[in-house]
Order: sequence, then structure tokens, then C-alpha cells
Amino acid sequence: MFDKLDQIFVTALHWLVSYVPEMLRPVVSAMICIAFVMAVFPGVFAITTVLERKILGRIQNRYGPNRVGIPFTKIRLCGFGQFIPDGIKSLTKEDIVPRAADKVVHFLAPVVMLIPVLVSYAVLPFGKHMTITDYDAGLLFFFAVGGAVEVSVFMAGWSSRNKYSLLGAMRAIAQMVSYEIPLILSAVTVVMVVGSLNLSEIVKHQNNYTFGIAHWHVFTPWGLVGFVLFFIASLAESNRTPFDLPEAESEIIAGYFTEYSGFKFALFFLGEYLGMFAIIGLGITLFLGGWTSPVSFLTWIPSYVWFLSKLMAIVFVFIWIRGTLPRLRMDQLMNFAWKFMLPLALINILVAGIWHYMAADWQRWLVCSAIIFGAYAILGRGLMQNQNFGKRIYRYAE
Amino acid sequence: MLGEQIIKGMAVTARNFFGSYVSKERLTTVQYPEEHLAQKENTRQFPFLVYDGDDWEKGLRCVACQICEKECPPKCIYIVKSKDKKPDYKGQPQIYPATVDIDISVCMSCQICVEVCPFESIKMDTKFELSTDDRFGGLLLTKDKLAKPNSYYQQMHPHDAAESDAVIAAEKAKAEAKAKAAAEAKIKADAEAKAKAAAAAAAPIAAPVPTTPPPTAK
Amino acid sequence: MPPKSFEVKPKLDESGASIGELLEISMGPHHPSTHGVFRMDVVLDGEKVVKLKPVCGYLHRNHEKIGENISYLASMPYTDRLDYFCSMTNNWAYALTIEKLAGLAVPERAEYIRVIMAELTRLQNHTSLIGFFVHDMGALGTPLMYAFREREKILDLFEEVSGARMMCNYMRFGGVRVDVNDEWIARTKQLVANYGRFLDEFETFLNQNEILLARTQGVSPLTKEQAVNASLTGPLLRAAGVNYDVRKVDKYGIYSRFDFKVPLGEHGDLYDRYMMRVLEMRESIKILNQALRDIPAGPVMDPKAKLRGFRPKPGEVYGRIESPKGELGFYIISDGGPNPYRYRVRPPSFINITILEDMCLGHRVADVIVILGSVDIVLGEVDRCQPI
Amino acid sequence: MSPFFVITGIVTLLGAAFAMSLRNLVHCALAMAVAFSGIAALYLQLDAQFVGFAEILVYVGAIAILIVFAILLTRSGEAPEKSVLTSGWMAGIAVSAMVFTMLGWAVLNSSAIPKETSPAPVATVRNVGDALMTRFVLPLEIIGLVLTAAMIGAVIIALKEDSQKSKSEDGGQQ
Amino acid sequence: MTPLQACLLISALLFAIGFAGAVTRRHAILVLIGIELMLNAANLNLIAFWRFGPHPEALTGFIFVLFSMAMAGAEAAVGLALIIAIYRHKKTSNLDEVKELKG
Repeated sequence: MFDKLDQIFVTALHWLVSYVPEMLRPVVSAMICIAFVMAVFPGVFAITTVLERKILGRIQNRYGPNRVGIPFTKIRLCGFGQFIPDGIKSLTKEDIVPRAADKVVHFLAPVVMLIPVLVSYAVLPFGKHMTITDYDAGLLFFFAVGGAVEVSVFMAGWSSRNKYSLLGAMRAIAQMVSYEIPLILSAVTVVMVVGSLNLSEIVKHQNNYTFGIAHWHVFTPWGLVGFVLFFIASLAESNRTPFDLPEAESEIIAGYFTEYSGFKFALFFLGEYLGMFAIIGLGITLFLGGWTSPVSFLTWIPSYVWFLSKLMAIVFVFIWIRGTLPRLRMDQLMNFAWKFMLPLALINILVAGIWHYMAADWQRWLVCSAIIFGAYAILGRGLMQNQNFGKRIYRYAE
Repeated sequence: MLGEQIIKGMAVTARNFFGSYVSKERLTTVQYPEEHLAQKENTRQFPFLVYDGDDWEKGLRCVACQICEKECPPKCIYIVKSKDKKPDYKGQPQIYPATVDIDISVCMSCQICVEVCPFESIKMDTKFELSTDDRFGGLLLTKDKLAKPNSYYQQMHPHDAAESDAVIAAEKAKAEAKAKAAAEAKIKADAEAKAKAAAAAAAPIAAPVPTTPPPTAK
Repeated sequence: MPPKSFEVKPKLDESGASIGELLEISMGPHHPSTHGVFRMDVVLDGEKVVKLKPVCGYLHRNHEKIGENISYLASMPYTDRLDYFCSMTNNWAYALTIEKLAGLAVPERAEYIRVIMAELTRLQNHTSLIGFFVHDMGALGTPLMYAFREREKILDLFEEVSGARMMCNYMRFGGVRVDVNDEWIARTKQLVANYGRFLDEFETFLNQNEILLARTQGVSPLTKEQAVNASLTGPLLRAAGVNYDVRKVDKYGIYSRFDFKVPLGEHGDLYDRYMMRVLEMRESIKILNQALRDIPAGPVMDPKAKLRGFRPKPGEVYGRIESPKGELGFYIISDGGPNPYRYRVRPPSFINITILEDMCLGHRVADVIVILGSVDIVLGEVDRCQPI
Repeated sequence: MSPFFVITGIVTLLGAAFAMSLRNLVHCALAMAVAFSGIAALYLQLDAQFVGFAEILVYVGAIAILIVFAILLTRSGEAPEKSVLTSGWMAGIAVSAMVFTMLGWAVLNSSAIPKETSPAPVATVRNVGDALMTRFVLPLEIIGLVLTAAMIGAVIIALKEDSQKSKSEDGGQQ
Repeated sequence: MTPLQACLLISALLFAIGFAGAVTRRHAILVLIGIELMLNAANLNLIAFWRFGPHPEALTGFIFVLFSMAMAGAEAAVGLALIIAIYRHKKTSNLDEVKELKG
């Protein structure tokens, strides 16, 4: 019964496809999968925009949106209908293109942003047997496609002919290129241990239980550090606080999409959030066990529910961080990537190797934790104290 | 240790996040159109003119002395004196304002007109939902819109109203006492005159009536 | 229409040879974080600032000229609008000046009320300044919202006494307009008692935050000489390590009776400026506690003071106080008429931003915004008259 | 030969043609990115997944961005006023046309080309990795060395002009 | 026409386009783009021969393309660094104006 519920989407797909002629089946199946992604994730995006505003509001001791519910009734749904007027507003707003802009590139940039982001969903396992294309090199595919986002950012920044846009685009590209390295290096540890680039394979590797607790990679020393590095790098990749320099409102207005409005702005917004979901989904797959349940007695909950709830949990943490931290400066951002994250990621690869080859007992926990902790302490100290950052004591005049 | 303080900061925001659901101390906002905060007694928004009694045209305390017009910092009050006179609350004939206009798009709610008014006639209102789509006409308050009864004032600012009522009552009492004294003096004078007349009648051939007033004591 | 290229100027070395290009951007007056309508013409080399020109005057309202054409009393509400965050201290500065001119005495109780109001103003100004300052660093308004939450409570107290939250127009020549009641004092006592707790939370949130440290420590240091030469005042000057606080120097009002200390910085950088505000708030709480404990009963207005027909004798006077932003002074010449003959303001914000370029040179464009935030300007005060 | 193959081929060639013929350099670079994406799609259709993904990662994600940066750094993002072609452009076109004719003739008439299509080979990631780590381990190491050398060389060349100045500035800032 | 021939024709055309661009355009960066296109044409050839050749399981062509890509990356990095250095020195990236080795 629970298995059926778990596989309901897969069964439905098979059932639908069985009605079309043999020749068209792959195309129809692909179309249905595309429709699924196009329906579910923009929906999650819509909910997230409201959720983000509500959570930020609560963090800041405000209510956040709480008015819009079902139209023509008094039902307010705690404001969760807010995304409908928001969407209508941003889609019907006047689309302003600067006179000096390069019109073709300006038009293409949001589209180019959205395509690779949507394509990258193709390899994510949303649930048991719920991967759209089970590529052998799925992880590589994800990173390869993600690289194309930088081109769109450049297109947007350059074509707007605005100094702030160009500054923002340059910042964004430099940041994405820098943080892609720790991102990939932290994912490499998982590939080393699992021995596959296939994302379903990686999830399957984590779907075992000891004493009722799942073998998620995050429950190992290297996995924890890998996850934290991946998390920070994905914050940077999706331009979220404290790495939101490309669109730092207080410095460069809105970065590369300063000159965008209306529909195109909405597309950028959508693309940014979908990119964030995709990268969080990858992080979940790599470290948090994908669609598996953390404890064995909860395995009856459908796998896609686990995936979505993990996704929303991480999104919550993203929003929480956004509500807490100030923003770094460009040079500090680069310092952090190259002087802290990169060495730690490399050490983490070493630790993953040690973990893989040592006998599975408490000694490997001790050794791995000690190496990682030491490296973390030394690198963190180097980052802060080399520049004399620290507490100060103040004197008083009499 | 790097990151320790960031975690502490996140704990603070988390406390506020959950606190906003349980504690009124943290979630201080009110839902404005449905909920209103209680008005503070001293709150001031824009001026209005107080009248006594039921008829605002008769009972207006303002005597068009134009002190407020002179003292108003942004010069938003415009008063025209009347040509004729009408009795004020003391019953004396008094000039009244033919026009009083206050442009509340200029007014900065400083309350100086209230402080300088010697007649307790201009006071501050607490009404603040005055937005209008007519920028010029809608924000120009004319005499009829400005006039509000004393009961309204008493209800809005009970303390101040009591004070100003006391002042007015005192003045009125003073005026009445004066009037009474005057009336008594008049009766007395009348009586004296009568007596004099009687005396004169009694003595038809009397000394000639002095034409110059008696010299006053210097 | 073919796209135009950006204006770029060649960057020249000592010999005049070109070694790169400079980008000139105009931050403001419509930039999201210039604290009002303020503009900076910034010339950038990469992200580094090589030239910066503050441009003010967008909020010009002719404050001083208006002051010369209306009566002494009518200028009082205008002083509210100078630094609209601290109307109470502005009122006090103006009232103090006129009292000096007219030789009015202030009753004991009014003096205490004035100190309470001024220190509450300092608390709310510094709290919200820190909020804005961290907001400029990109913290999405969370500290700002906490600051405003507490500020609202203080503004509630102001409203209850003076009738308005920001434009208080509360002080008068020779005292204060309305007396406060015991219930108000009790509530203020409670607020002050709770404020320490709020500050603790606020400081845990921010003081040692690694990102805040990285963004502020060592950025835009000011030496004592620079600070004094630019005639800075207020927390900016004390952050550079100069012991100068008008409350201690002039001992105006009754400040000599209170026990408080003046915190001093060492480096003059952004972090010191931030910490000066935090520490000053702690001292303000001390002063408030003493003032609320000792406040005597009595009248609140000098009986000699009059509202209508106020004509001080001819003379000139300069009165100053320590406003939260620095030394706020009024310079008045009276010719015996109902209006001042000359009316001039020494606004701390305006004088403090004159050194903006020196503070920003060599720093990143991202720091410019934070540096501007640390100066604590209010455009109403900067643009009070025509910049010359 | 599926229609999809033809479409990808045409897109690739159009991208390449635009990349070589547009006046504005940034447009050229973007057209080049299109051409590379097309080539990656061709690889995918030739059952070379790994190479296809690597193509996108390297060419679209890295080299296109690098070229775009170089365009901005050399301030050539605007369409030039004067001619964009060299003086001998006609000879160049003629030579390349000749090259194409020759190659095309050879391709169409060669007898060495097998007529029947072999079944799709297996090139899983595991196979590729095994090959790289066994048979091709020496070239792999050499490539690693070359890449490192190239990176260092590129940094040194790009920094050469005012290395002392920038060094002192960086030292002062960080 | 067999698939192999189609691939080879596409690659020949790509090569010709890249070559024509490299020899006719003045701008140094465009010459670099032309060279990259030619390199990709060669890679396409290799992959096509690997796919339709007699011994695909040997992965020779496949691996060769991977190496060639790595070389292309190195080449682009060094080439662009050179172009930037020349630009800084001579204020131009027009190849007609860069004729001397001596700066």
C-alpha cells in the first residue's frame, strides 16, 4: 500500500505512456517529465517567495504578508495567496529596455538563464525511481550545465549598458567561478566513496540502516565537512546572503539585472530560485541521502515527500541565514574561497580517502575528526587573526 | 573559533522568530486598518476651532485676533475679520472671523497656534485619516469643516478641555461679575440720578447745573 | 541607435603615462542606500575609490533664512526638522541658546526632564544608527527592525508627553511645554531597565560577528589629527581617540551632577565608530537611571518666560549641546525685534561628512556605503541651508 | 542520420559562421558559445556523453567566459568603426573554400570509410576512468603538468606590466 | 551518405569557417576563437571515427579528445593572457598594428 503511494507518479507515467503508439513513447514520456518539472518547481518557487517573506518578517518581528487568500472570499490562508498578485504584477508590468541596450542580448539573457537551470533538473532523483534521465555521468552533467548560467549573467550585465549592471555581472562571474571549485571538490569526496557519478547510485549507497539510522554521508566526518562546504558554496552559487554581492542592493542597486523589469525580471527571479532549488537538491542527493528517510521506521513515508521536505528545510536555513548575516566584501569573499574553502576541501578529500581505506571502527572516526578539526582551527585562525580581526577593549576618559 | 559568533547570531534570530509567535514584547506591530492603537491624550494632528453650544456659527470662540496667523511657522492659517459684530460667549459684541482657512497640506502640526491663542479657541485634533484624492480643495479646511463642538474636545482631550473650560469659566465669571458690578453701578447711578432729579424737582429753582465736570483728584 | 561606450578616463602614473582606466559612477541621489537624497561622485579604479565628491543640497529647505523671518518661538518646530531623528536635542540646543540670550532660568524639574529626553533621544538615535549601519553592510534589515522595535517604545513615550513621535516641539524658552506625570516616569524607568537586556541581545547578535568584524575592523581609519583638523565632533571624533564631549566640556544643563564616562576609541575605524555608539548607549542608561531617580517636583516653566511678543534684548549668542551626532550649535544675533537678526546652525552631520573623501580613498566601493553609514548623517541637517 | 542530427549540425555551423562574421566581438563570443553547445549535442548523439558534458563544462563554462573577460579587459566590446577584415581577406576566404572543397571531396569519395554502422560502443565513466588510469596514465600526468605550467604562465604574462605596483597594493590591502 | 560522412562533412565545414575567420579577421581574440573552432572540428572528427571506427572499445579517440580539450583550455588561457598583455602595452588588439616583436 505504501509502496504504491511511493510509486504513484511512476505508475501514472507508465499508465499514460501505454496509451500512445510505441514509436512516440520516449517523446511523450519526456514531455510528461518536463511538464512535471515545469509544474512542480515553479510551484515550489511561488510558495517559497511567500514563505521567505513570512519567515523574514517573523525573524524581524513583523507579520509578513498575511492578507491575500482566495479572491472574493474572506479566507486569507495566512497570506499564502500572495504569490498570485505578485506574479500578475510582475508579468504585466511595463517591460523597459534601455535605449542604449543591446536589445537582442538583453532579451535573450533571462531565457539563457532559465534553460540550463531547468535542464539541470533532468538528473536529480526526486524519489525512488523518479529520475528523469539516469545519466551515467549525472554529476558531471549537473556541473556542466550549471556553468552556462555564467554566460547569461554576463549577457544581462553587458547588454544593459549600465555601469552597475556591468559591475554586478563581473562580481557574479568571478564569484561563481571561484565557488564552483570548492563546490565540485566537496562533491568529489562523495564520488570517491561511492565510486559513481550517477546520482541514483549515490542515493542508493546511502539507503542502508544501522541501528535504525541511515548511512547518510553527512553523518561521517568527511561528509559533514563536505556538506558544510557544499552548503556555503551553494549559498555563493545562488547569490544568497552573505554572498549576495552580485546583487548587493545597498552597493550596486540590483547588480546584473538592474535594468530589467516586468516579465524578464520575473524570469531572472525564477531562474535564480530554481537554480537554488537545483543546487540544494544536489546537496541533498549527495550528502543528505536524497529521497531516503533518516530513520528506518519512517521509510513508509513516500520518497518524494522526504525529498521535498528536505528541500524546504534547507531553503528555510537559507532564509534564516539571509535574515541574520551581513554581506562580505568582494576581496574577503575571494579570500574565503581560496584561502579557506579550497584548502579545507582538499584536506577533506584526503580525509575521505583515509576513511575509505581504514577499518570501520572508532579509530577512523577519531583520526578523521582530528585531522578535520585541526585543519579547520588552523585555517579559521589564519583567516581571522592574520588580519588582526578580533575583540577590542575600550578605555574611558574620566 | 571561526563561525562561533555567526552561530550565536543565528540563535538570536531564531529566538526572535519563535518569540514573535508567543510574545507580544517581540511582535509589536498591529494590523492597521482593523486594529488601531489607543490614541494618546496629548496626540496632536491638525488644528480645529472650538465652539460652545449647538450652533457653530454663533458659538465660535474665535474672535479673529490673528495672533495665530502671525505666529504660525509655515503660515498656513488665513483669517479675514468680519465687518460687523456679534455677541460672543460673554454676551459682548465682538468681531468674528469671516473666513478661517487652514491648509493642512502645509501645516506641520506644531501646536504653536494653540499655545499662543488667548481665547482657547483653536485646539489640536487627533484625527489622522485625512487622505483625499483632491489635493488642493480636499486638504484646505474651511471654517465649517474646522468648527467642532466643545463636547468633542472634552471627549478627546479631557484634561486639557477641563483646563480650558476652567479658564473660560473663570473669565466668564469675571465678565459676569464685571457686568453685574456694572449693572449694579448703573442701577445705583440711576437711583442717584433719580434721587437727584427728585431733589431737583423738589427744588425747582436751584443752583445752575455745572457744565464742566468736577475736577478729578490728581 | 548604436550603443554608446562608457565614459572612461585614462589612469595616469606619475610620468603621465596611461596605466589603466577609471570608471566614474554617480552614487545617488536615487541610489538605494545614500540615507536620503545625497549623491557621491565616485571615481573607481577597479573597485577601489580614487576620488569621491559628496554632493549635497538636494533637500535644501532654507532653514536659516526662514529662521530670520519668523518669530523666535516659530523657529522651534523647524528645529525638529533639522535632524528628524533627534528633535528633542535640537529643541534643547535652540532653547538653550535663546535662554542664554534672554537670560531665562530653567526650573530644576525642567532641567531633569530635558536630560531624560536628551538621553532617550541618544538611545534611540544610536540604536537605529547601528541598525542602518549594519543594513548598509547587507544585513537585510534585521538589526534595523530590532532597533526600530525598541525605538518605537521610546517614541511612544515622546508621543505621550509631547503629542508627536518625531517632531516633538517640546522644549520652550525657560522650560518645557508640558509636565510629565508619575506614571510616565514609572514607564520610562521600566523601559530603561529593559533596555539593557535588549542591548545585551543586540550585542550578542552583532558585536563579535565575524562578518561584521571583517567588514569594519581596519576600514577607513581616522587619525586624531585628521579628525581634529576636519573639526569632527561626536562619536566620530571620540572613535579617533580625542576626548571631547560637550556634556563634559561645557557641563550645560545639569550634566555635572551625573556620573558617567566618555568611551574613547583607538583606531578610528568603522568598528570603533560602531562600538562608540554601543558604549555611549550604556552610559546613557546610567545617566537615565540617575536622572529618573533624582527628579524633583516643581514647576516646569520659568514664570518670566512669555510666549507672545517675545523680544530678547539685542546681543549675540552661541549655544551648543552634544547631540547624538556631535556638537550641535545655534548662533543667534538679536536686534531686539521679534525675529532673530541672524540665525545660524552648526550641524554636526554636515561638518562630519566634509571628510568623507579622506575616509573613503583607497577603500572598496562596497565600503563607501558603510563609511557613509558610520558617519551618521541626516540629510535634513546636512542640507539645512544653501551649500556655499 | 536523424533529423535531430541535421538540426544540431545546422545550429552548430550557423553559430560558427556568426561567431566569425559578426562585427561586435561580444556577439561573436556568444555565437561561439552556441556553436560549442551544438558540438556538445553532436557528441551526445555520437554516444560520447562524457565528452559532451566535458565540452560544455570546458568551452561554455570556462573558455567562453574567459574570452568574454578578455574582450572587456581589452575594451573591444564595441563594434569597430573601420573595417574588421584584414587586407588579404579575399585570399583567406578562397583558401578556406579550397580546403573545404578538398576535404569534402575526400570524405565523399574515400574508400576507407566503412559503409555499415557499428553498434554503439560502451563508454561509461568507469571505463573512461579505467582507461585514463591505466593505459593513458602518462599522458594524463603530462597534461596535468602542462595545464599547471600554462596557468602559471598565463598569470605571469597577464601580471607582467605593473607587477611591482600591484604587488605592493595587494600587500597593503589584505 | 553514412552518418560518419555527415559528421566529417560538418567538421570539414566547421574547420573551413574557423580557418576563414582566423585568417580574415583583424582582432586577435577572433583569431583565437577561429583556432578554437578548428580545434573543435578536429575533435568532432576524432569522436566520429571513434564511434564508427572498428575498435570503439579501445576508447583511443575518446581519450584523445579529452586531452585535446585540456590542451585547448591551456591554449586559451595563455593566448588570452598574451592578448591582454599586448593590449596593455600597445593599447590595441588589432593584429595589423602589432607587427613588431619589440615593444
